[in-house]
Parts: sequence; C-alpha cells; structure tokens
Amino acid sequence: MSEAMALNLLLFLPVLGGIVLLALPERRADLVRGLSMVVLSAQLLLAAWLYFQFEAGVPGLQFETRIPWIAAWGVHYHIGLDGLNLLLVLLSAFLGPLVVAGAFTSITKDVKLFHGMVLFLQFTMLGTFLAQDLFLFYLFWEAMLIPMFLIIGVWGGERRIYATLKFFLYTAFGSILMLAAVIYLAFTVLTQDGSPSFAFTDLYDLGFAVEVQLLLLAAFALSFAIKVPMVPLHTWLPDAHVEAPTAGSVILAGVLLKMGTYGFLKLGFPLFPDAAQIATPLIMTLAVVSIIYGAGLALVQDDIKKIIAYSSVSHLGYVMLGLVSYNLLGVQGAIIQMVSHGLVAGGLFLMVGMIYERCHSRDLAAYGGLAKLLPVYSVFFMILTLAAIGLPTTSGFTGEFLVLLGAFHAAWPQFEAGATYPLVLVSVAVLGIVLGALYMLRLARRLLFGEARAPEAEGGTLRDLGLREKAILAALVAAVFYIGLFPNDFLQKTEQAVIEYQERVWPARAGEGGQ
Amino acid sequence: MTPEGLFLAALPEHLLLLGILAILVTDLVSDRPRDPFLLSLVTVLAAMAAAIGLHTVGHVAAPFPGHFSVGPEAFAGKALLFGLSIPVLLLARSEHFDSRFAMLLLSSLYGAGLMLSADSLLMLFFGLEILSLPLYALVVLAYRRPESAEAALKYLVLGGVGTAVLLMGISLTLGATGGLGYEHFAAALAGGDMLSRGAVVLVVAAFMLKAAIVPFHAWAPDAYEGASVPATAFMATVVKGAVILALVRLFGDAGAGPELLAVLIALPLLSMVWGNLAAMRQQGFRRLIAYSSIAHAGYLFFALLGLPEARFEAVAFYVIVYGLTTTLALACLPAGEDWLRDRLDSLKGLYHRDPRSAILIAVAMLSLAGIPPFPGFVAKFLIFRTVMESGLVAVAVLGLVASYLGIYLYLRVIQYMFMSPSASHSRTLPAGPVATAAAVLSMAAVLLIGVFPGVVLGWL
Amino acid sequence: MNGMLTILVLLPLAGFLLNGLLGRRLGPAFVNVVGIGLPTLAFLTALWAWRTLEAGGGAPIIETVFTWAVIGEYVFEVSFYLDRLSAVMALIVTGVGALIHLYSIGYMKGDESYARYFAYLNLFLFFMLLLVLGRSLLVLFVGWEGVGLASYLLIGFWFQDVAKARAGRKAFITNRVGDAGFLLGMFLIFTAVGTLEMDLINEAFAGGLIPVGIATAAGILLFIGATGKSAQIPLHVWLPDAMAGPTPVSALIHAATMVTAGVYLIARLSGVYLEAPAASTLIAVIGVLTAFLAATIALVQTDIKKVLAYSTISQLGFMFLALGVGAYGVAVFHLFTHAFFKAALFLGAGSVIHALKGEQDIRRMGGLARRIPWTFATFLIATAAIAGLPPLAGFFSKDEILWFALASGQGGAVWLWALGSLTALLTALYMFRLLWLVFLGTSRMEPETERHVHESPISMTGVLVVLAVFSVVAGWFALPHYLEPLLPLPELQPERAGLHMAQIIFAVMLALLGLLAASWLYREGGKPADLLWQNLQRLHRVLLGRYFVDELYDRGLQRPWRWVSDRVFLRLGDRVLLDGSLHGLAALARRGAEMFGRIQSGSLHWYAWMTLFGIAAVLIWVWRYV
Amino acid sequence: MTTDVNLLLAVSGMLFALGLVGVIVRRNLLVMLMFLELMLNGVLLSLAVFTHLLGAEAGAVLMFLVFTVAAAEIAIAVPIILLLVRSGRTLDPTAYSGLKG
Repeated sequence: MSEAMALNLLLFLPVLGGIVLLALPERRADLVRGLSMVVLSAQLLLAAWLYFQFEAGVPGLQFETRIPWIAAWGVHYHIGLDGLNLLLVLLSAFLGPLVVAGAFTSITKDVKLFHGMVLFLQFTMLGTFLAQDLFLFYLFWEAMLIPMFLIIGVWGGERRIYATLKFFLYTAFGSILMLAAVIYLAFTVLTQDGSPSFAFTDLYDLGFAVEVQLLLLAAFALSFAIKVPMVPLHTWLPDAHVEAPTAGSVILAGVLLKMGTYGFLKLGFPLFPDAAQIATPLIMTLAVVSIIYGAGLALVQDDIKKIIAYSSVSHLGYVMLGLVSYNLLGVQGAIIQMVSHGLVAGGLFLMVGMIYERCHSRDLAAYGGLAKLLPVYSVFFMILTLAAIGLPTTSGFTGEFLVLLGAFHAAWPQFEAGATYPLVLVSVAVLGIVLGALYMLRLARRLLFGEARAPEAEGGTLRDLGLREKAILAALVAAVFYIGLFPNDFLQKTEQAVIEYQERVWPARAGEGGQ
Repeated sequence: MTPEGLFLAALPEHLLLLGILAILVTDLVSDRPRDPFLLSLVTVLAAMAAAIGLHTVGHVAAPFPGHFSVGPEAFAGKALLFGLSIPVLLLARSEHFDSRFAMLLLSSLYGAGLMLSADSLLMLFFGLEILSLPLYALVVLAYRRPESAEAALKYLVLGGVGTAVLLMGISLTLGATGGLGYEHFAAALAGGDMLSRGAVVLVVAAFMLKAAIVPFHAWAPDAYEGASVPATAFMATVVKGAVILALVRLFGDAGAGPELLAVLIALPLLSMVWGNLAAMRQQGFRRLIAYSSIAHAGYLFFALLGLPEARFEAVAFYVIVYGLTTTLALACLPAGEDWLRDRLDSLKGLYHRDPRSAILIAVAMLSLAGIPPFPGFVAKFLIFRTVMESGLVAVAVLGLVASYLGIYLYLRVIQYMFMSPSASHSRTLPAGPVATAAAVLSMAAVLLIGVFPGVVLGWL
Repeated sequence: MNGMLTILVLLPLAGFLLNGLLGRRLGPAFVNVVGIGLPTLAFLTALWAWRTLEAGGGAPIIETVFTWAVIGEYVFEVSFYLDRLSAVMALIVTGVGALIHLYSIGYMKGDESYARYFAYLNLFLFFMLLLVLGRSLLVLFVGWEGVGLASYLLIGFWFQDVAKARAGRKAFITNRVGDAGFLLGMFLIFTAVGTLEMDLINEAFAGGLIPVGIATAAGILLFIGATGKSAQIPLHVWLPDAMAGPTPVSALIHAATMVTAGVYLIARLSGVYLEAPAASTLIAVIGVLTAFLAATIALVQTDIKKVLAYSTISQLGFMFLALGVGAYGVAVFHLFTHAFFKAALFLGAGSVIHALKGEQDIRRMGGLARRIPWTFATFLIATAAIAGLPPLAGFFSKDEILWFALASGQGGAVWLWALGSLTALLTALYMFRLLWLVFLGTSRMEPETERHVHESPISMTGVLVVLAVFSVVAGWFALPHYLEPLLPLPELQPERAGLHMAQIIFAVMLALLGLLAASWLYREGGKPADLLWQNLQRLHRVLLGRYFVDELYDRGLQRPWRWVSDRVFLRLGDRVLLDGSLHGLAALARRGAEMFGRIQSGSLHWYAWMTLFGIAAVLIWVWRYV
Repeated sequence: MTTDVNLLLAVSGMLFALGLVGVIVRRNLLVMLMFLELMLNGVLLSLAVFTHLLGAEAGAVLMFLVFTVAAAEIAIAVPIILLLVRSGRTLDPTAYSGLKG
C-alpha cells in the first residue's frame, strides 16, 4: 500500500465504518461500540504508520492525492500531509479511540447515532486538517458543526439546547464571513490566473492590495478566532463544554479548538501576509488578553468543566502568541502546545466525565479529598493538572516554553529598536503561568485534597478507576510525558513546514533568530 | 418550419399533452375511477427523457421564430422541472391521487415547459397562465379541509393581481418598444424613458409575486399551509423554479439598469431576512417551508444580479437542489391526519420513532440551511459567487449574512426531532411505501449531487 | 566513566518509580530498602563522581544524555556538568538526603501513606540532582520546577488537612512568580547569547561581549527567580507555611537543599553577575534585609518549626549577602555548613515533636534536656553552630560573609556589615531562646503529653549525631579556597584589608552576647522577655504579624485579582457585555419574527394592500428621476 | 393624436388602479372579482391603444388571450367562492382569515 493510498484510507475509514454501522441493529450497543473502537483504532495505527513514513526536511506536501472534483470551478479533492497538519492528524487519530472507550459506560442512549456522529466528526476533522484545497477545507470545516451539534444537543446536560445552538450559531457566523472571503478568493484566482483553482498553493501567490488583504484576513480571522476561541469571541465555549457529554468535550477541547489555530497557521496568515504583519500587534494583544482573561475566569468558576473550559481559552492564547512570533521557536512551540493542550484538556475532560459518572455532580464545592477516596484517579488527575500548568517533563512545558521563548525572541529586537509594547505583552504572558498555576491548583486542591467527601459516595467509598479507564489515562499520560521529554522527533518533522510558513508570512522575521 | 421540426422541438410538451389526453380519455370511457398514477408517471418520465435526450444531442430549433425556440438551456430547464415533479407525483400518490390531480399537475408542467421556451412576452404570458391556473385548483383539491378554499382564494386573488400587473407591464413594453419579443423587453431594459422603466419593473414585480418575494409574498404562507403536502411541494419547487428560470430566460444577455438593480437587490435581500426570521417561530411544517421558500426565492433572485452567462447555471443548480431537498423533507413527514402531521410538534422525538425519516429530514434541513457537505451549500456558493463576480461584493456579503439568519430555523427542526421527547399526541406512523420511494429518490439524487456536483454542473 | 552522572541522577528516579508504583503493594520493608538504598547508592555514586573529578584535576566532566530539541540552529541538550561547585552540591544533596531518608523511617513509621512519602522524597532528590548537575539553564529549570513540585506535594502530604494543602499551593504559586522572572531572565540570556549552556553563558559574559544593560536585566530577572525558591524578600512568605509538611521534609527541602537552589543558581552564573554590579548590589541589599527582618520575626515565633523557618530565611539572606558582594565561594561555604546544622536543628525539632506526639508550641515545652538527652545534645551543638560560636561550622562561614560584606572590593559596605552583624547577634538570641524554652527551665507541658515523652529511636538519633558532628567539623574545610579556581574571591578594599582579626573577635563577642541575653531573658519560661515585650507592644505586634506581608499580598494582589475576575471578567465581561449583546441580538431576531408574523394577519385585504404598496413603491423608485 | 393617446393611456392606468384599489377596499368576494376584471380591462384598453398605434398584431393576439384568461380565472374563482360560502355562509372575505402568522 502506498502512503498516499493509506492517507486516503485514513480519511475515509470513518466513512466506511459509518456505512457498516448503519447495518447494525440499534439494540446491539456492544457491536456498535466494538465497531467504532476497531475502526478508530485502525485509524490510529494507520496514522502512526504514516507518521513514521513522513520524512523530515522535505519541502511541501507528502503523500499527496489530487483528483479533480468540480472541474468547472477548479475544485480538487486534494489532500496531503505536511509538517503543519501531521501532528494534528496524529492527535485526532489518537484521541478517537480514547473518546469511544471513554463513552463505553457514559453513553447508553442512542448508541448507534452517537457512534455514527463520532465517526462523522472524526471524518470531518481529519478532512479539515488534510485538505489542501480551500473549497474542500471549507466543506469539512463547516460540516464538522453538524455532528458536534448533535453530540451536544442529544447527549448533553440540562441546558444542552441553548449550548448547542449557541455553539452552532456562533461558529456558523464566523464561517459565513469566511465563506464570503473564500468566494472572493475563488473569483480572484479566476481573473488573475485565467483558470479557476482553490489550491492553497495557488492562493498563496495572489498579490492583493493591503486593504483588501486586511478585509479578507478579518473575515478568515473572525471564523478562526471564534473557533480558537480568542477573547472576546469565547463565550460559546464554556456553555458548550459544560453541557456537552464527556466525549463531546474531549473532542471539542482536544481537536476542534485546534482547527482555529491551525486555520491561522495554514491559511489566515500565509494567505494574507501583509495584513498579518499589520495585524500582529492586535493579535498578540488579543492572545495575551485571552491568556489573562481565561485564567481569571477559570479561577472564579465552581463548575469543574467550566474551569477546564476557560483554561482552554488561556492555553490557546499561548498558541496564538507563538504563531505570531513568526520564528521557528515560537511557531514550533505553538504546534507542540496545540498537541499538548489536546492531550491535557482532553484528558482532564475525560477525568471529569469519570467522576461525573460516579457522583453525578460537577460542582467543585461538592467534592474534597478524592486523593483519599480515589487514589489512582487522583494520581492521573494530578499529572494532567501539572501538565496543564506546564510543569517541565510534561508536554505543557515543551509547548509553553518554546512559545514564550519564541515570543520573547521576536519581541527583544523590537524592544531594542524602541518598541516596548511587544516585550510588555510577552512579559505579561510569562506572568500568565502564575495565574495558570493559581486556578489549576485551586481545582486540584479542592477536588483532591481536604476532607474526603463526594456526592453519592456510598459508605464513604467510591469505585476507583477500572482497567479500561486506567488504560485510557495511561495512554494519555504516556503521550504527555513523551512530548515533554522527547519532543525532538516531532519538531524535526514539523520544522520544514514551519520554515515555509515563516518565509511566506514574514521573511524578514524569519531571518532573525531561530532559523 | 417543418412539421418534424415542430414535433421534435416541442416533444416534451407534446408528450405531456398526450398524457393529459390519455388520462382524460380513460377517465371518460371507464365508468369506475381508475388510478392514473402509472400513466402520469410514465408521461412525466417520458417528457423528461425526451428533454434529456434532446439536450444530449444538442438540439437547437426555433419552430415559431420569435415566439418559441429550444436550445440546451431550455431542455435542461425542462428536464429538471419534470424531474423534480416525479417525487411530487410519488408523494401525491401516497396520500391522495386521482385523475384531476394528475391532469392539473401535468397541465401546469405543460405551462412550465412553454415558459422555458418562450421568446416573446406573449408566449411567456401564455405559459405562465397555463402554469398558474391549474395551481389554484390544485390548492383547493385538498378540500376536505376548510382552509384550502381560503388558501386557494387568497392565491387566486393575489395571483390575479399578479397577472394583471404582468399584463400591464407587457402592454407598456409594447407601447415603449413596439413589440412583444424578448428583444423588445431587452430594449425596454436598456431604455430610460418612463414607459420602458414602468414596463420592466411591472414585469419584474409580477414575477416576484409569482415567486413570492417580499412584499408580494403574502399569499405564499397561507396557500402553502392550505394546500395538501404534494401541492405544497409542487408549488415550492417546480413552480418557483419555472418562474425564475423563465425570468432568467427573459433577461437573456441583458443586465438591469441601476434603478432596477436596486430593486433586484433590495427586495430579495428583504425576502431573505423576512422569510428566515418569520419562519423561526412557525408551528406548522408547511408554513415553515413556505417562509423558507420566500427566503430561497430571495437567493434565487440574487442570481439575476450575476453576469448573464452564469445566471442559468446558478439558478438551475439551485432549483434542483432546493427542489429535491424540500421534497425530501415533505416526503419524510410521518403519515397520519393531515393537521397532525403538519404540526411541528409531531416531529418531536421523531428520531426515536422513525430514525430513518428523522435523518432524511435532517439532511434536507441542513441542505436547505446551506451547510456543507450537502448540496445546498454548493448551490448557495454558486449563487453568491455569481453575485460577487459581477462586482457586487458587498451585496453578496449582505446576502450571506441574511442567509445566516436562516440557519436557526432549520436547526430547530433537527432539535425537535433529535433532542426533544415525543409530544403526547404524536404516534408512530411511518411514512408509506410510495412516500418512502419519493424520499429515497430525492435522497439518492441529493447524495449524488452532493458527492459529484461537478457532474451536474457540467451537464447544465 | 561515561554515564556516571546519568546513573547518579536516575537512581532516585528509580526509587520514586518503584515506591510509587509498587510500594503500597509490597509493604514497608520494600519501601525502606528502596527508599533508603537508592539515595545511599546515589551518595556513593556522587562520591565516586567527585573522586573522578578530582582525579582529573578538577576539569569539568560533561555528560550528554540526549538532545531534547533542535530548533533551527538552536540545540537544546540534556547534559550534565560536574565541576567542583556542582560536586559539592551533589554531595550535600545526596549526603544529607540519604541521612534524612534514614531518619524518616522512624519519623514516618506507621503513616498510612508511607510508600508515597518515600516516593516523593526520592522524586525530590531526582529533581534536585537535575538542578545541580544540569549543564544548561533549561535542565536546571526542569529541576528547579521539579523540586518545587516535590515540595508542593510534600508540604501538602497530609492533604486531608485543608490548611496543609493550602500551604502547598501557596508555596507553588509564590515560586511560580519567581519562576516567571527566571524564565524571562533565561529568555533574555538566550536571546543575547544564543545558548542556554551555563558554562558557555559565563564565558560569553566574561568575554565582555554582552552589554551591561542586558547583564543587569538578566541578573535581576534570574534573581527574582532565586528570591522565589530561596524565600527572599519579597517572595519569602511561603517558607514559614511550608512547615506544614513532615519535619524531615522541612529539614531536607526547606532548609538544607532546595531553598539553597537560588544561591546555587547565582553562584553558577557568577559570570553574569560579575558583569552586572547593579544587580549584585541589589542582591546584597535584599539579602541583608531578608536576613535582618527574618531574624526579628524569628524572635517572637512560638512554633518550634516556624522559628527554624525564619532562621532559614535569615541564613539564606546571609548567603545572598555574600553573593551580592561577589564572595560566591563564601556563599556556597555557608550553604554547605548551613545544610548540616540546619538539618540537625530541624531533625532535632522533629525528634522533639515526635517525643511530644505532635506538639509544636514552644510555650508548652521546657525542661526536655534530661528527658531526651541525645536530641538535646545534638540540638545544642547545632544551635551553637548557627549562632556562630567558634570553632563550630557556622562560625567560619558566617564570619567570612561578614568580612566580605565589609571589605569586599565588589560592593562591600559598612552598613551591610553592620546590619549583618546585628543579625548575627539576633541569630544567637533567637536560637538560644529556642534552646532555653524547649530544653531548659521547667516543664510547661500538658501532663498527658509529659507522661509519654521518650527519646527517639536510634535511626533518628543516629542521624542527629552524624549531623551534629558535621555541624562541628564542616567549617574546617576551606571550601572557598577549594572553589577558588571556579569562583574567585573578590579583591579586598585595601583600606579595610587589615581588619579581619578585629572582625572575628567582634563576631564572637556578638554571638556570646546573644547567648547571654537569651539566657537572661528566657530563664523561668521567658518572663523577663514577656516584660520587655509589654513595653514594646507595637513592635511586638508588627513582629508577630510578620510585618503583615501576607495580608498585603492578600489585600493587594489576591483579592483584587479575584474581584477583577469575578466582577469584571465574569459578570461584566462575559455575562453582561458579551452574552448580553448576543442575547440582545437573539431577542431582536425574535421580535422581528413576531412583527413579521403580525403583518401576516390573514386578511386578504391587507395582503392586497401590501401588494399595492409594493407595486407603488417600485414604480415610484424607478420613476423618481424621469 | 398624442393627446388622445395620453388620455387613453391615463384612462387605462386609472382603470387599472381603480381595479386594484377596488380589490383592496371592497368587502364582497364577488365584487372583488369584478374589480380584478376591471384591472384586466385597464390593461386591455392600453393594449388596444398600443396595437392601434403601432400596428402590432401581437398585441391583438394578446388581447384575445387576456379574455380567455379572465374567463378561466372566473371559472376557477366561482367554485372556490361557492366552497367558501358553503362553509362560512358569507361573502365577506374578512370571515376567511383563518390562515395567518
């Protein structure tokens, strides 16, 4: 099997699985679960294999497939791997089986539909990452809303309808304006090149006037920033997270949010480099505001899921900060931070789901001293908490360290040239790590420490993690430590693409430092 | 003009006529009512096949020069309208079908065929009336409900006003340019005098009335609600499609002058906002479809803003997709008492009673909302690209934002089906086999178009 | 031999993993073997490494383990670096560490989380060794944060007590503030030099290629990190609270090793500070102020461990004073001696607490000298050492510090010396106060407690004896001279060069004065002292309130931040402005929908009106210009 | 001649407008239908004028078509009204406004 074939298979495995799923009887929940587990595990294996086949240092795409799809418009079915999407594809594939395994006991209603939606979601997420054609990208980007809409709306909590509608309508608003920009790009290509095309590579070379670029970037950025989410476009996130079932939260935090940052990385900035350069101070500001604002909000929440949701706002602020440093350190760090956040926040949401299954409460005030009641659980929770704080040897450190180092590296020459503002922002971002520790340790302290109590703990005891749950968390924790300790392999494979990114967006910055 | 030429050029229409006659004759000669379903189905299929065939061989002819001519676009348009009426027929068969319905429907289709080949306002008017008059009767055919007569009346009176307005416009065209050919209309479009402007705007207003553009839309919600489900499907899809395709043909290569352009921008935009918002709070499914069709009429009219060569493709594709998905949604409604199945409440918890229908309706809704990967997205994309290409970037953006307002109403239906417990009065009565066939047919077409939009676009 | 340092570092890690994963299942015997055995092995390895180093004439041994990341031209390697400085540190860490592990067997006996305790302790050793052996600032930072983690876990070891869990969190957060400074300093150095390897950084700065401004900024930023870890003003607040952890932990982490990491950091990067006199002055000032203020607070503390905690802060202040005047070797010397006598003091205190079944209030002690003689004897020696009585360890190192504070060519000043000397006096005072109140005089214990007083087991007293011995002899190594090739001592100010002998005599007299004052003030359970404080009530309140720094942080930082988060971010920002405008838009759409619904009134006449209106409107529109 | 033409056109426009207004204001279904026819008559008059003026046969043909259509409309309208009256017993269209919203 050639790698390109394998990549196609990787993308379409969930679809094939979905078709088989349709044939299964609704009552056989075990078969349904087993099937999606098998499909997603196979996908993970395939993704891992492709990861190892992926060659570092090769410019451009690898394992490319390009077939005309809507010939008249120049739309191609065009997918491929590069350094920018490689890790995110791996992350999505990694989280897939974990999500399904995590839902074994928590999803008992409409099991078939649920797994159908998870497979659908997996398909669209991978499609978004793999697409190398703007039309295709948009298709997947937008289609992703559908399964998520159902997952939150059908299996969610009390205010699920409100939350899911808010999620859908909020994100769809961004997408509509992006669609306008996509259409504009489409016919610009036609008028400039004479032939229609949606290929990213063709679109990169369109030389727009700066004013036009700013407008187009604004349209794209709105959509991406909502998904990230950057303050002040974040209010859908806590609601969606709180109401979503565990699986929904995990995918949402683990992968969906990364689409926003990936969008900036792959499309937003490279498509409109001049505008990106102009907008950099603004984006930096928003990123730092997100870091601080999210950290502040996470501190004053009493709903465990909300704390983690707001922590996502904060953590993705670091990713954005890294992306706009435009140097290798920062951008590489941002990519690692994306993966890390996917693992850590995904893991934390899984863990909240596990405790919710036992106690049916997400109210922090109802808990205490779980370290006594659930020692194994607490160990895992502590590890993930520390990874969220960015403690060294965990993935969170690798990401945050490189991001902040890169951002500082970019800000210092400006400081020496007389511009204090970027340096101030970076310093504030560094202080953000204090705030991060503040809210995460508050969560850990109130949940794990203190007098042992938990709702519905019969006779003062709770069932500690089972083998399945341990396996899920062990996989996550292993990945967290792997990225914390040995990030180099990842970094080597992404480097080439990042170099291309920085040369496309801000070649002048690419020259100084980290290149 | 040779007899063979006339025969060949108008073959689809002839076949329809033949079908009508055959139904009429069988109805006359037999003493007990006979089921005309097969006959009408065969008729429509044959007409469609003829249109497709003639399109494929690239037949071009003008048997009545200046009044009636055929070409690829005409055949493509007819083929798609006839094709869209097939699920409607199936849908009708599943609840109430007799020879009257068949004949009215076929007649209306005949009118649609004429409109798509018209080269003069005379012929256009002729076709439009043949299209419209049976509709009033079709609406009233669901006469077991008292509202259908009221619906038919409203439709008739307002439709009559529309006819009068159209005629006034035609008459003014005649006065302004000295003829009734499309070239005269084009001259009127280009002309700046009072008579020409009045003529053009009245014609356009009449078409807007037929297509239910705000503020000429008032009849639509009531007529759709009063009509039976298949009649609703027919009006929302085939009729609307015929009207707009005919208008595209009427405009030809001409573009609107600035003052008419303003009308063509403002009113469709208003329709989108109005239709999408008003649909949000509807409790009846057909009424919801009606308001949604008002919004969709807005999108369709936007195609007229585009460059001439792009309009037909955009409209035709949109009509196919919109028609198929609307029919799909209507075909999947659970069977039962008419008033009951129309209530949106009855859809609550549908997924748990009839998952297949629920999923199909959901697909239809998402496609109508223009969410990818469903073909509604491609259709919308095409329309707005057309608008943007003609330089009206801001208008396209406004249109897209207006279309955003429509997302909620479709989501609401999905929310009812998947996320709400069943209402107390709803029972599980899955749709009948014929309706299912209609649904499957539509769904298959939707899927096909969704996966290979390029094929359809290439064919158009 | 290659791999020696790696083995050294990994030994405690293995201990952590074994005890953490299997300890609970395999029981205390296994835990003991692993928990004591591996640190001991590590100590032996450290000795071996030191021998190897000396055999090589002190040339640094560099051991690269793996490449953490390569980013463009930058290579981040995990490698270890052994020179005399890190060898001394490693020996202290593993030596004192192994002793305290041993001590813990007795102290923690019967605790339900016995295995967890040893796992954490081993984890701490692992990170501490990373810290001292890392060649690159990055590895040092990993250890730096890691020891913080271990400290956090051990302070909150008895996590069911909320106050203890809180204390752990406070320590972590306060340290994080310092870490932010550390990170910024590290970034700045990296940007300026292009590497994080500390030997290369020192070379680069020594080469004079880096502007003084950068050196100063980086120096100050790194020092902020050091104030966090080493509990200097203004980030000292966590250390007293950290006494919530088990006492051996206080001895190891919060006295002997971890808190000295800041001192080590600055000594390690002396190349930077030599180029940054302003930063050095700041360090000296902060150091002497911390030493003095902490000593004053220690005078009034009533918790045996808190007294020692403030004493630790104060002694760390001395070290920073030394660093600030360029006497890096002297700082390390004090670090070295302090490790022994402070560990002895803490473990002695632990032994007291152990004997009294958890009692920590010195007002309810007294007269213990005869009941627990071994503890008393060792405590006495350590107290004398810290007070600076010759010929004990503390005398040598403290004297050197005061001498350089006075006479150093790199910032020595009379007022530094004067304040330092005053602090030395106070040190003797509060330490002998402690000794008197705990061991001498008459018993003020609860009768119930008194009945159970017993000497600790041999595993504990043995350790105390060893540490006491070191408290005596540690000062006899001329450590500054041993380190001189690495950390040269500063030039002396010529006009003060001859005053050394006078300074020594003065210092000894001060220590004796402190002893005498304490013995007078704290006889009879401290009645004369109480009288004194009654005359100085306001001062007493300020000291008892620890200068109200905690309250200042609470009111000035924590509460405002919570207030802003809650009121501004959550209520105003999220709920009112953002969600409010969203809901407003939704309501607008709903109202529009209602209006459209009302317009569709069902009346045919009205519909016709609308049509008429529409036709009239479009006609008027197109005819408007004709 | 132009005066006459303009006059005639004005009359035709007025007839048309009168018809429309009649549809709007009258409260009797049958009368409303009559006004609908009046609108068509207005159109017919203008058609006649233009046909005469320009000599365009198409106009004449269209006039015949209009007659037919008018007749057909009435032919459909009357049964509908009958149906309505059978249920509502009144010719007032306001009675038939059940469909709304």
